[in-house]
Amino acid sequence: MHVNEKDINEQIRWAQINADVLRSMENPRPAYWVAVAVCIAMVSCAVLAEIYQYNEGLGVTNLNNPHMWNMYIATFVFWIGMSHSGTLLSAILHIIHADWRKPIYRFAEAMTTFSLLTAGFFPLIHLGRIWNLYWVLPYVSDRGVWPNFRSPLSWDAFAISTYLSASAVFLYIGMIPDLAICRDNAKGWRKALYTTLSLGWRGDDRQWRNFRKTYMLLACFLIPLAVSVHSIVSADFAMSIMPGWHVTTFPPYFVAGALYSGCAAIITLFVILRYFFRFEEYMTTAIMEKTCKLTFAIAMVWTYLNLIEFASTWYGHNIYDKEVLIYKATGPYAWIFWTMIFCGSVAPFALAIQKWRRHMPTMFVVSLLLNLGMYFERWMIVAPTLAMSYEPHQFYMMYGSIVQWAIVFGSFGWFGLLFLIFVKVFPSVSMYEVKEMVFHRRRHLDHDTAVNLGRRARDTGKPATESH
Amino acid sequence: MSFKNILENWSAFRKDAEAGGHHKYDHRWGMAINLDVCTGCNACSTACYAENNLPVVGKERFEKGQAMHWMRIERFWDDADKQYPERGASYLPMMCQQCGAATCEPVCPVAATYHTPDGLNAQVYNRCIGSRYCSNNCPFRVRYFNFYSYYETWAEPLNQQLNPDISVRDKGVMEKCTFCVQRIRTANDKAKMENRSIADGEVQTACAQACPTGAIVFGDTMDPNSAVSKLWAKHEVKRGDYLSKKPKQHPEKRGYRIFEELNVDPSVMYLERVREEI
Amino acid sequence: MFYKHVCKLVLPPVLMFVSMLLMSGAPARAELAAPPGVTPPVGTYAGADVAQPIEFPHDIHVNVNKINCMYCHTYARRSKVAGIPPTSKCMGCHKMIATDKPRIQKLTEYFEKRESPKWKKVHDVPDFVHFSHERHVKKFVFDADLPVENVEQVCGLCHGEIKAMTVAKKNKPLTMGFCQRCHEANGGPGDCWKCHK
Amino acid sequence: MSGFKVNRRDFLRVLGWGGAGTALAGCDMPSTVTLEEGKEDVVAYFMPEEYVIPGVGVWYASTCTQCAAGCGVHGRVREGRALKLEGNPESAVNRGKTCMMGQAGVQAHYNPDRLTQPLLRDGNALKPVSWEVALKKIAEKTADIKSDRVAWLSGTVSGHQAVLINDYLNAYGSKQHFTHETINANVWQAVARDMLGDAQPVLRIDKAQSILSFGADFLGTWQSPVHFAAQYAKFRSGKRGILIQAESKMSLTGGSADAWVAVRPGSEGILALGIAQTLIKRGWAKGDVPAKVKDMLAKYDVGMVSNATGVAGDRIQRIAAVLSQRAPSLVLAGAPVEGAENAYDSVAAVMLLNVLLGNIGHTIEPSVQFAETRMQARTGGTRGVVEFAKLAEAKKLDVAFISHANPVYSAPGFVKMKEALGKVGFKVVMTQFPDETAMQADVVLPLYSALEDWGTHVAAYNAGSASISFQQPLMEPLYKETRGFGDAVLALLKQRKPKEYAAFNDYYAYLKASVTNMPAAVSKDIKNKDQIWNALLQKGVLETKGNVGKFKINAAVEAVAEVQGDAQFPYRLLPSARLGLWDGRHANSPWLQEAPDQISKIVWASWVEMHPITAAKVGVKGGDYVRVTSAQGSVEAQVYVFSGIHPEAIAVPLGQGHEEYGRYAKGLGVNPNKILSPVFDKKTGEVASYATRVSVTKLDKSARLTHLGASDTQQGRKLVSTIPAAIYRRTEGEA
Repeated sequence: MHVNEKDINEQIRWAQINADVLRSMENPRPAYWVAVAVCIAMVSCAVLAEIYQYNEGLGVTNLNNPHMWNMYIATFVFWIGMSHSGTLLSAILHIIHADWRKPIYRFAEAMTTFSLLTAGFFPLIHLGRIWNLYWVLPYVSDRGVWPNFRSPLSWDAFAISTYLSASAVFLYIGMIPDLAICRDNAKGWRKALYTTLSLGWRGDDRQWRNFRKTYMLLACFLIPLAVSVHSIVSADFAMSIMPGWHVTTFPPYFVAGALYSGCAAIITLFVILRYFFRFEEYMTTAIMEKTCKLTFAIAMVWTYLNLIEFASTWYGHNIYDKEVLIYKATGPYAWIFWTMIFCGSVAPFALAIQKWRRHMPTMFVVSLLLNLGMYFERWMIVAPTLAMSYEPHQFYMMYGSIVQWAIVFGSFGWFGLLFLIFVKVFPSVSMYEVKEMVFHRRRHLDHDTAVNLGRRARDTGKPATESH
Repeated sequence: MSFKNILENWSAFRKDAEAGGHHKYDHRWGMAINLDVCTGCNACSTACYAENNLPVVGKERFEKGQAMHWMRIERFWDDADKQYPERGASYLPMMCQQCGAATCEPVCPVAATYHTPDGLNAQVYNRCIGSRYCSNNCPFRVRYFNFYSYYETWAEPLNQQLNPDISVRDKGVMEKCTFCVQRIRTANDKAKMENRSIADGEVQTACAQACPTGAIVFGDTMDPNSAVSKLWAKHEVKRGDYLSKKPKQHPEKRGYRIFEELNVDPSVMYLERVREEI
Repeated sequence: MFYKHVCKLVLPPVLMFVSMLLMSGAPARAELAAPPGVTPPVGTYAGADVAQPIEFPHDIHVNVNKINCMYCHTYARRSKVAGIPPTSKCMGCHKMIATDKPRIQKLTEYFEKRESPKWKKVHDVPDFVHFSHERHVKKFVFDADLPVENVEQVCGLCHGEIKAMTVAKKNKPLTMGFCQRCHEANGGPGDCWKCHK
Repeated sequence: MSGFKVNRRDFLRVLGWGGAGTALAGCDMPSTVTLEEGKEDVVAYFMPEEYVIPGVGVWYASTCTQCAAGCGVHGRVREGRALKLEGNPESAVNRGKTCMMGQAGVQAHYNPDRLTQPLLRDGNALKPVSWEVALKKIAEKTADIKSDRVAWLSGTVSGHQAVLINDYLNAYGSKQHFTHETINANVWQAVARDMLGDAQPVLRIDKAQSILSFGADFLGTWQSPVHFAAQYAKFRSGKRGILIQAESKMSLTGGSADAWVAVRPGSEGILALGIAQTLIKRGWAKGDVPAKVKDMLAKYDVGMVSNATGVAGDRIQRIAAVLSQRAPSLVLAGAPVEGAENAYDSVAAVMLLNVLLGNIGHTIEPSVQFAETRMQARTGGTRGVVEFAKLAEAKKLDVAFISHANPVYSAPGFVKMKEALGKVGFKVVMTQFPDETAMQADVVLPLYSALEDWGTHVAAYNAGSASISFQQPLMEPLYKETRGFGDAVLALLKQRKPKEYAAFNDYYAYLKASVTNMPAAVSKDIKNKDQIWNALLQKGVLETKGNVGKFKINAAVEAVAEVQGDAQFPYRLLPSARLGLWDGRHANSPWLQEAPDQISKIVWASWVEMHPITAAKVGVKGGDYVRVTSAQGSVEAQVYVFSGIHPEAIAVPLGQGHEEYGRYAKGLGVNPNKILSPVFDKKTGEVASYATRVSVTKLDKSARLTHLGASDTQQGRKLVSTIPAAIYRRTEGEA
């Protein structure tokens, strides 16, 4: 079966777009409140666990002498990775003018910001003395002491905070025209909120010109930032001398893994939003197919980099590296390793099958599998090296305690909670960009229809010739 | 106290870092441990507990791998495949090796671990924020983390035994063998008060002092006349870069440093165990 | 408990910022003359009044009787701690001198019970700071050939003008920055492990 | 450190915490929060000695009492608190070194579970009372007691403490002083006395070129381990002697052996005789033995011995060859041999080897006779406690004093010490801790710790010199209502003989008078009483005049009976001793509990050590629980599978299984003494504690063994590298 369908219905009226998106922000249904309640419950678990851990000490997490890091750091890397999808969709694809990204980039970008907000917790939670956290920052101190600029952890502090602020600004800037639409259609507290946030957007030419420039500039700024952030996160491992960590290919491997897990998460949220908000018009099967293809490509890159890592370990003849690799594949953690290989390298072939990738429930399950694989990947990077490095006297294996689980579990609740709030407060589909996309697609239509449609659109108070 | 400070120190620091750390050492404390006479009796380890305010973690936490023995005696069996271990056990007293190019130092985000001018790998407890990266990057796994507030576990009056010369560590702080820095500092202060330099044998670590067989020799490896320097020289073990170092003239000499191939330049030389074939 | 933790998390940076502001603008107070060649540490502190078991008059002992600091705080040149004089040392003089004063009678009471008064510590640093009096006295007094009569100038670097007080009050911040600046200015060791271990 | 004054209490007083910035609070406090003034107390010394400076440690010489070896120690005292013990370089026993138990001496002192007040039995409970009440009660109960109805049971005591006990019993006309040590060398001493005419011959490990040790854990638990360890270091340097350890369970010393020979448990004596026979047959024997002995040896040919001991024939011959070639050699016998049912004959066989190899006079030297025999160490074994229990059981005792020992815990189970004590009219226990024995007492007198007390000690194994080791307080007593052992006994003596002891206000006065009046103490360096006392206070040891004895060799050795098997109880139980917990007396020290056993690396627990073959037979793996059953009872513990033990033996270490004894000891592990069978060595009457036969059954329970170290092998790393001795000789050795 060959399907050659359009990414979006070009006949859609612009008023319809506004109406559909604004509808999604209104009247939360009971299911929404249930979801919020679940998320809050999950966060509460984490908060309780953290209070307990704070009072008792980190020992309650089962961390021990070789295993100084465990799930917290794995989860941290996981969430950082998750954040890359938004940048990929909104910035990279924006620059290369892949306009099919337009209906789905907004929530992906929100995902970026929220997963960074989630990731940021983990270095804090895992610190022994969280109250001294600010020592990582280079502030002018009475004591004349500075952080250690050689440490990848202090790079992390810079990288993550920069990335978080940049992506938050990017998300916000990109939302301003839509916030103006919301402002024009809102009442009560929302009106006040959107009025403030839309910064007096009127949609005149000067505003649009400046907006374009700013947006493009931020996009250009964000791309190297995203790449560097995950490279720096990989430096947490690669800069060490531990076998299995000290790997040259870690930066691209981490970036690929990050894009991978991010894309998988986009598929998951794609399906959820499409179903709950009835966004079938915008989040079309065609776009899903494109997303799937992209994900598949990234999956193959990741698989390739994985193989490179194994191969270079193998022909590198570093006995310690080799031992760790064999330990990963055959030791007590082997089930995790093979699950990771299955989920990361085998499961994505489902994306290559057209029939499957057009089937939303299947894609939902597959995307969850992919992310499970990617979580395991992070964990497999952290734990086995610690379990088996140089000193055999300290070859312990360890699994995290319930405290670690609770906090990791809660992080998903936290992310979910932020996302749930977002979708009801902000438009999760970019209205103006969808209109743009539709406008571009109409070019090949006959002139009359286009003008006709355009005129109607103008009725909604939005100029049809906005930026061309 | 200013940006001037950071700029000035930064360039000096950067140069030092590129050239492999300090080059103006006052002393370089080191050890030689003769594994042939080490009987694995644990006297050193207990002496370390007594000297350095080490907490006793109890059975459950020991089982979890959270024990705090700065000096641990590792015990290996070399002929595990035979019916009986006919050549006895291999004992290895393992503590912080005070590496000259310590891998723990560059990774600490707040520089709580650094190299002192007397060649020690310092751990400043009150600067530590507990990121535990140093321990992850230690090939010897000799850094111990305060997973709990152990000072609460010294039941009165056991706490009266605590050595006032060093801090009692609270939860969230990394710690490790310091080569009994409080003794070094006290001896150093004493020498300075008398306007002289510290003499060989004037300062001993708790483990070296206790060791019933005298297997542990401690001293300044920069002083060519110290007992430890003589041992290092006798066994042709030199400090510094592993790769550029000339191979031993007599490769059969017993001295070696553990994980020397990682180029971490440990300050502890071990002498090989000897066994007679019967 | 919650309050304590909030204090731990929030207070340090705030306090630090505030103290930096304060310190940068603090006017230099009339101080004891520093010993020659020594750059005195910068900083002042308004210490609280401390109620001691006996209201010991430093002013009388120093100003009137011209007793050297190290006569009573005799351990300063031999130990990390300057030490409080033993009760027997007080009684060495006060068996005869001023026996009619209520403070001395209180002291005599202690002596007869063979007890030492429980003095309250005024100049305290955190337990992870290992300050050594003997090294400072050696550097600033003996190595600098400072006449021992002028030792109060050296003590005053960190303790201020104790001779102007009855019971001692903390009047220097004794923070790490305070120490650190003086170490930098006067060539003290910059090695963390000199003081923290 | 000169010019001590008599009254030390004033300056030993503990200062307030603030005295010198004691680090107690940890470093959690955010450093920017300025410390509040006036929160901590600073207390000055009341009247300090000139050399006592706050903030500076002062070292006092004293003696370690953690075991009977009598090592001299220096204790570091700051602000009136004893902080650390180090070896006293003046002491001939340990020459400045300490073992782990010595290091933990401070924890015996600061132990949170010490007794703080005398206890008096009131029905089932022990009620705290004052010393006056307790002593009055003792006076009442002992008022008109017959000489044979009073007894004293103690651990090893020496010096003036032994003199006082002796004097006290003399006051009744009683001779019933029983001594009890689970870890002892009594059979060795008995054999040495009979064969050499010297019960404590001086062993020169440092002079030996080869050592064959039959289970003698001289680096760990045998006689004077720290002393031997220093000698061992010399033995391993220079020409580098060869250590062969023949035993059925690897001891700490076995871990350092060049060759560890697994011997069928109980057949060590036969192996010794087999080697002796080889020596004679090959003409390697240097010493002479009576013809009768030679005839007896004839049947111990290599084949027979190999069969009986499980040691390969060529190995036996090789050992004989090494011992004769690398002279002088030294052959020792330790606990497993001394605890066999053929103990005396086996140890005699070992001594015969020394005679044959010509070691007597070379590596075994006559001891220096200590002039003050009353001060000599009263060491004990297990016979004393059995005899004591028999008397008690037969209701022949009205009053019993127990000190320096915890017989309810450490006596073999078949003795039924608890029940026996129940039949003694009145029991006085002097101890530091609420141990099992104290719980059975009628009066418990709480003692000073070793760091608070005065005393003199004479080492049981005197290390080639006749010296007195001195014990002096390092600090003010922690608890007001405790007293020194000497003070307590002196108080008792004053009840019996008020006139004779009226001159001595306290034990300190008694000690000073007694020591300074000792004629033997005056030597060429020491001319008068003041010098004696000052030497003791300053150096901690005092060399006395003593004569070197002479050996009278009597090599009449008898055949060693073969140990019999038992189908119902297929294994021999080895209640192995551990350097650290010792016989259980140090189980209340958290440091020693947390210090791993040197061989198994297990902490905080008891275990059942068995060979993989045995484990396969029983069907267990490491960590599984098993029940070890003897005819006397059973214990349950986790299995530690280890190939350094003979498959016919299983080992359960001593030290754990306390029912009382404070928070760190109570309820941990099991006590193998409780299932020992009533087997005795016929010639010495000692309990054959290594002769119990047991069966092992698997229990349906398993857990991880809490131990140190994840890997038993080095996994290809160069951690402990081993080279052949040939290379060592080429590069470092002296010819």
